[in-house]
Amino acid sequence: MKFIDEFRDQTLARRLAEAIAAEARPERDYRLMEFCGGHTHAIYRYGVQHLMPPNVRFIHGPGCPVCVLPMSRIDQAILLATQHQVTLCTYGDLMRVPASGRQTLLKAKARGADIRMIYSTQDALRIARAAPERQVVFFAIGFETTTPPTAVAILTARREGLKNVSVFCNHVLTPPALATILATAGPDGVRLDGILGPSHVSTLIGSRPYNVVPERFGIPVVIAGFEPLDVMQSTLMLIRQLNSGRCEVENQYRRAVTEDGNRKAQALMAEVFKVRADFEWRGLGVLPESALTLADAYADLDAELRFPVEAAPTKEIRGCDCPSILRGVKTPTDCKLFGNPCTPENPMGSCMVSSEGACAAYWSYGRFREPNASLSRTA
Amino acid sequence: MKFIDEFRDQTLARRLAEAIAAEARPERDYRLMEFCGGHTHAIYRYGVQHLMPPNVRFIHGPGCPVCVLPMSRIDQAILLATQHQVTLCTYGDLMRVPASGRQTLLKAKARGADIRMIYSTQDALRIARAAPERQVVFFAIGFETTTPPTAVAILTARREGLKNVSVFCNHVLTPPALATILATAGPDGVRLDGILGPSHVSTLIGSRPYNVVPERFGIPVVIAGFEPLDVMQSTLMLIRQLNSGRCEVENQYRRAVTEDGNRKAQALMAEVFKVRADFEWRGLGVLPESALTLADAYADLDAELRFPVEAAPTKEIRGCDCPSILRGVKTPTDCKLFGNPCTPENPMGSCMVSSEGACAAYWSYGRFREPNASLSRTA
Amino acid sequence: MCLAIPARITAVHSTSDTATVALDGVSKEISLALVEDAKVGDYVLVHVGYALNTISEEEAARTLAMIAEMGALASTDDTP
Amino acid sequence: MCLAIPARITAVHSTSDTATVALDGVSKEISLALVEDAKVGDYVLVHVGYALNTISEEEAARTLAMIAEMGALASTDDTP
Amino acid sequence: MIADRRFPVRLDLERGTLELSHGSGGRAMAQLISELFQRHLDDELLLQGNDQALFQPPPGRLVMSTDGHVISPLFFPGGDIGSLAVHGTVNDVAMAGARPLYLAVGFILEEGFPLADLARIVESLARAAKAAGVAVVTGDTKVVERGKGDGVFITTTGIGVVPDGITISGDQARPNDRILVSGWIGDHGVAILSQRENLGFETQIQSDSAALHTLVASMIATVPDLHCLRDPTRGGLATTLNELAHQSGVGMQIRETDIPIRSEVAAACELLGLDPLYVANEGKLVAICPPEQATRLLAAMRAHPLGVDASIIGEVVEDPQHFVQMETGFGGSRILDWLVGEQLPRIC
Amino acid sequence: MIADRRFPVRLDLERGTLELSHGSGGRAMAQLISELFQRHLDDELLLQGNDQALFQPPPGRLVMSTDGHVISPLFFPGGDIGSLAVHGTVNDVAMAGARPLYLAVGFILEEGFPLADLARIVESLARAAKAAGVAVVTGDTKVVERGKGDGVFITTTGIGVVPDGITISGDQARPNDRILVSGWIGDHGVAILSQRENLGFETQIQSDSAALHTLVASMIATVPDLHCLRDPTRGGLATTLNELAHQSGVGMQIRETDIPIRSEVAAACELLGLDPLYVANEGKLVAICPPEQATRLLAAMRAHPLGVDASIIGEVVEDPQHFVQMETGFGGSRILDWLVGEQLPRIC
Ligand code: SF4
Ligand code: SF4
Ligand SMILES: [Mg+2]
Ligand SMILES: [Mg+2]
Ligand SMILES: [Mg+2]
Ligand SMILES: [Mg+2]
Ligand SMILES: [Mg+2]
Ligand SMILES: [Mg+2]
Ligand SMILES: [Mg+2]
Ligand SMILES: [Mg+2]
Ligand SMILES: [Mg+2]
Ligand SMILES: [Mg+2]
Repeated sequence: MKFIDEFRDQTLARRLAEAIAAEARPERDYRLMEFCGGHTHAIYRYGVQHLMPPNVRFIHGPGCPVCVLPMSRIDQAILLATQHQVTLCTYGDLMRVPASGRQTLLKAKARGADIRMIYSTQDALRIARAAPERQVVFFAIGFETTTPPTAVAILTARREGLKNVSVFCNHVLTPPALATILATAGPDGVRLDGILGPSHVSTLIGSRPYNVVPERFGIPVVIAGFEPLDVMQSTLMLIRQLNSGRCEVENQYRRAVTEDGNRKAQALMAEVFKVRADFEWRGLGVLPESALTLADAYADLDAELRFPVEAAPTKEIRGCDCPSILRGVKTPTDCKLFGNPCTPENPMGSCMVSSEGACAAYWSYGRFREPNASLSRTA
Repeated sequence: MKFIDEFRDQTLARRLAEAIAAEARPERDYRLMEFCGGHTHAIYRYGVQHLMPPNVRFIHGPGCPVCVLPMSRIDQAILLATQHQVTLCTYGDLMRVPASGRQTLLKAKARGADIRMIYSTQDALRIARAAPERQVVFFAIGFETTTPPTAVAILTARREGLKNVSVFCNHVLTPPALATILATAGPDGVRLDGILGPSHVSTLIGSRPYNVVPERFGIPVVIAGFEPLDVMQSTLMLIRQLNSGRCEVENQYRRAVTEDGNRKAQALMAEVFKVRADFEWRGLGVLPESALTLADAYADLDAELRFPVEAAPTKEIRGCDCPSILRGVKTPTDCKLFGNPCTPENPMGSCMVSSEGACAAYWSYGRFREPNASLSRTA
Repeated sequence: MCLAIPARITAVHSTSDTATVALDGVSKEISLALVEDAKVGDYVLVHVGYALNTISEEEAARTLAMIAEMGALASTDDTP
Repeated sequence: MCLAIPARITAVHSTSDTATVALDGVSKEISLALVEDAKVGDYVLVHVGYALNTISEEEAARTLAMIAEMGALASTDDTP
Repeated sequence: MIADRRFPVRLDLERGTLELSHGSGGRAMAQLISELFQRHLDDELLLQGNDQALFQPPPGRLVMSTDGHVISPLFFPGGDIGSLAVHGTVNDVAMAGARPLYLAVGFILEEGFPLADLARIVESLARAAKAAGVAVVTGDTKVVERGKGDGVFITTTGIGVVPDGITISGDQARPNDRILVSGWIGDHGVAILSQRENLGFETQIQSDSAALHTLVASMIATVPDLHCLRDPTRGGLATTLNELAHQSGVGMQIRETDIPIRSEVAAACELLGLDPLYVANEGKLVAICPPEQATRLLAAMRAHPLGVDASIIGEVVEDPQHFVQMETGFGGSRILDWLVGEQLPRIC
Repeated sequence: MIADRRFPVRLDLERGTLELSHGSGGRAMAQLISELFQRHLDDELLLQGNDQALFQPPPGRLVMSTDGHVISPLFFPGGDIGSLAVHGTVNDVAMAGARPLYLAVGFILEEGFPLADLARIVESLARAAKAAGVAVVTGDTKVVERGKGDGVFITTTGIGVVPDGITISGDQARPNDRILVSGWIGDHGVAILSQRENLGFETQIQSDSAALHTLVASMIATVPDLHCLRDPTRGGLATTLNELAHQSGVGMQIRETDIPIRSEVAAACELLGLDPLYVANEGKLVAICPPEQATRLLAAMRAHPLGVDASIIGEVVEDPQHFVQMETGFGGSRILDWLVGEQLPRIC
């Protein structure tokens, strides 16, 4: 697989590991946040962390749209499907996310709600065209990477005059989240020395929006690809910046990211969406101007307006450390629920649901390094 | 079972058989038409014909609403269910009746049409109440016995304001059919000496409507119950009338039939239905004033108006002798298709479908008396 | 198609104009919309979930007696 | 959630603004609505059925060369 | 019960429902098997956790039989699909004169089905198997999407061993043989129908669902020369007699008045326009034996709790047409044909 | 073929569809069995028409296994539900080292399903059984209402005989044993997924569905001391290894680079975000043997057409936690856990 296999090469990996070991200064540590769950997943799946010297530490960030979605939004989606009897379409990632009362979209489906897993917004349109008498709602979620496909679907629905399509919009913006984490760094927050930036997001928005990070917070950023060599090279690039006292946005993922990003996609997003005044991020709280909703000209396609539901305010699971983990303050094993009862089969928090969540990645790939690795406390 | 078991008594049957044998005059024969399929069924199922002397012969009449329904009406019902995507409810008797192109309601259901077998018009109403968004059509069929329950359903739908209920009406009237048969008796028709009258019809309309038969055609009638002793007693009553030269309507089924019938039910029918100008009877042709449709005040509940369909004119199966059998001119074994290919599994004509049809009754209960009883010609 | 069975009314539910009828240990709800004054203990003729008519016990007995009588005539000279 | 895979365009269907892409013997229809001037032979980054961007072969080669170079520095004094 | 470290959180057997993951082969399935199935099905071979069971059968000829069970409703008076799935196959094994030994059980379950109901069914299946002395040695579980199944389907396959000298088969009926039934006919089908809401009738009738192999054992102990045995399930007594007549190339002559039918069954059938001779049974058998053995066989049957109402209902006759004829209670005579169409959908 | 006088009109195998009556036990069912099933399934025992099959098994220990098959789509590149239903059970029998002998087949069919498709499936099943040398000796057919099934479900149950001296079971893995797979991993699951329209991808990959008992026979002929065999079906290789580790109370250490995975399979999995180690196989096996036998076993496997791509993928290790660990191609190390949730719904 071109552009994939080359970036998983074992020999290059060993050499990069040696370079990192050689260049990382023993007298200090390097606390590097991988913002993105894709990086977290790659780090655990390929065992990247075991190739690092002990003073180079990866801190998991909030870069998983599933993990940061508040429970109340899933509640709302379930109510939408059951009370309004619509066909609710969504990506597979959301199907097992816990809602209130141990509900999930999957369980709602098993009990009879018409919930479909789709692979593309085009599928939702196909479903809507095939059953004009049914209302089809697309439960949209994702960062800037996943937002433009939703925009295309909305524009297509408008152009074709599909009256039975609407969107339950949960698209969020990465820069505000990053800014919040950095702003709360400090005594009760997390100390970060560098950021591995979300490169698929930058494919769309470019690298420029991250300039604010070195400028305002004095922390270097490397826009990093998702293959393991990408992660390792980016790590070394951050170490070199730190060692040399530089502080800037560098782009490791030059093969797909430019400073400007994809202007066509940006224009489509600007046409269809507007920024919400504020939006709740799980773990980070309510962040201003951190999410999108449909622009006024497309408000008739907004499922929240078309099918109003009232979801009771939800409480997060007691004892779940997701909020702290998403801000990089804690690691999965700090959580008392990790492994018992919280496992991917019975996730208590969203970090255990998405395979990109820090808890799930650690559980699935990394827990054998723990002293009592099964972590079951029932025996 | 009170009022049932007593009328199936073997000892009384033997004695009645002896009385009939004693009283039937050897010099003549007695050609008695049981108008009703219920009688045909009883005669074969209990073996009544084998208790008769050879000169007392039962001629099967057209008294089976399934048997006399033209194929085009089934075609229409299938189109109704498939083209208009309605829920079509009907009695089980109709499910296997052949339509054009080897179709049946059962096959249409197997291919996905929403066709439900019900046991009462109340079931159709229940289905309609439970799914107000679906149109529910009751495929109504039957003689005067079965018509009043349809009337009650129509009145209930009107009273409850059920907007999703309508009726595809195929109710027919027995006296016109009987008159047609008797009017065509003669050289190319059938000679009849007496009539076993349909007693469950008379439960509703009384015995009086049959007075026309002795008066106009000079043929005696006995309104006969459906248990085998009822049939035998009625036979003896006819023989006695014929022997004594009387010619009148007698009522053997006095336990449930009066001269006047059920006036309440008659009033409901009069309220809801009106007589059609004419209607096709399978085997008998188009008979004037022989069927009912919804009265003008209830025309909005008429499925033929609400869901117009155009069924192509149908041809009856070539070689099927149903028309002659229904008029008493032929018996099942006269038909070249009887037994091969026509069997209850593969009925070619409607007389093989209903268990009250002459062909089906003979096939299912009586064919072992035939010289080559399996009647299969494939071996 | 005109299958109708005699069954005994065991309960009348006047609000819904229905009744429970029994036939040898089997009970069933039917509509009384077509009959008047049906009461517990009456036998009615049940067809597609409706009572068509009540059944007269006296007439039934009379019919059976007549059958017996008609048969008796023949069987007097019959020694089975 | 942001899983995106590089695949090669093997056919462009301009009327529907879609393309067929191939990845080692697997082919798939995707939308080109988000990219401009993508043509057969180009590699695009595929995400939820859409091409997000084209991939620069030169930049990829450059990155790999740089990785090799960065590693080479360390491994000069390394005899495995 | 020792907690399995693989499953820190127990299945919610009260309010939980089946999900596709319970059939996906992964940890959720392992947990379903461990916490629900193996709680009731505890045969040593099954607990080994292999995909197959290994055993040394006793010497002798074996019989094998399989039946899918797709009944609706799943719970009915006198049983449920769990016990039925045991009886349905145990009886087919027993109808060769065999002693049932091993059972394999395959579940096809519908997404969304309540775990509590599944547990009741599995418990009932286990109880019925224990009562019948058969070991559930291997099994399989699939979960299909909602709308692609009907709650629970169970396919059971049984193996039994046939005593030496016994040869019972549907082709052994000979003219003049006697035909017996082991008891009341039609109970199961009417009990199931009484649960169908749209039929709207009620009775006290219970399904006769039962394992017949001990009855068979005492029958062959008394009359080793038994010719045919068959359980008149789908299609009822009438169809079973036709099958045997066809298979043996004979005719049959039976007497309606000798067929045991409860008055409630007869009444329910009158109301619905059905014939009890076509209604399914799940705990009855038809036996055909040489004429001189018939009274001994009848006595042996009546001495067994499942055969107290047994009756000799007719004879095998020569008939190139293989008709089953019946002398009616009314004194006439008629054919008893194969079931036409489907009288009772989905009852076993 | 002599026309059966019971059925004057032949089934319409071109345009006909299943009706409930075909499962009702009556004449319509007898005709379906006679004209469709028995046309292809012509084992003498089955043709006898009894509800069970009677046979004298060869001496030795027997194994029994059952599997329900609920695959969608029913026809796929490299097979269909008919052949799959044979392979799925033959393989479970073979995984005890047994020679498969007898098969029982239970169909649960949906009203409205085309008879022509059913005939293709039955024909394929019969062909696969003949090729595998197993006799279909008994069967059962049920028809459920439209919307209560999914076309065709097939539950097969197999019996086989185990050669003396062979004891293969999932609990026999011992530290230092070697772990082998018989060939390319993930083909079946990817072939099935490629047929799902909503996934919208295409490949040339065929299902590997195959009967593995002859491969097993040559393996045990070479290495009678084989410890474990299992076919990595639902849950894939990863889950099967975890099952065996759990059952034997050991850990495992495998090498990603030694696992044979086709580039198309890897590519399809990348596109869908799946891991090929969790994707189902239907013609592959995992074997565990003592370390000194591993190369002989590998050679024996590679000498068989179904094992030419066999590979030694790792070792059994001591581990109280029963982890399956994998050295990644990248040089790192990670757990290979049980399948979580359902990766591939309804594929076997
Ligand atoms: S282990 Fe579970 S409960 Fe703990 S932080 Fe992670 S997701 Fe939340
Ligand atoms: S046997 Fe069949 S074809 Fe002949 S008259 Fe009767 S129904 Fe018609
Ligand atoms: Mg069986
Ligand atoms: Mg059975
Ligand atoms: Mg049987
Ligand atoms: Mg299995
Ligand atoms: Mg269902
Ligand atoms: Mg198995
Ligand atoms: Mg298998
Ligand atoms: Mg297996
Ligand atoms: Mg069977
Ligand atoms: Mg379906």
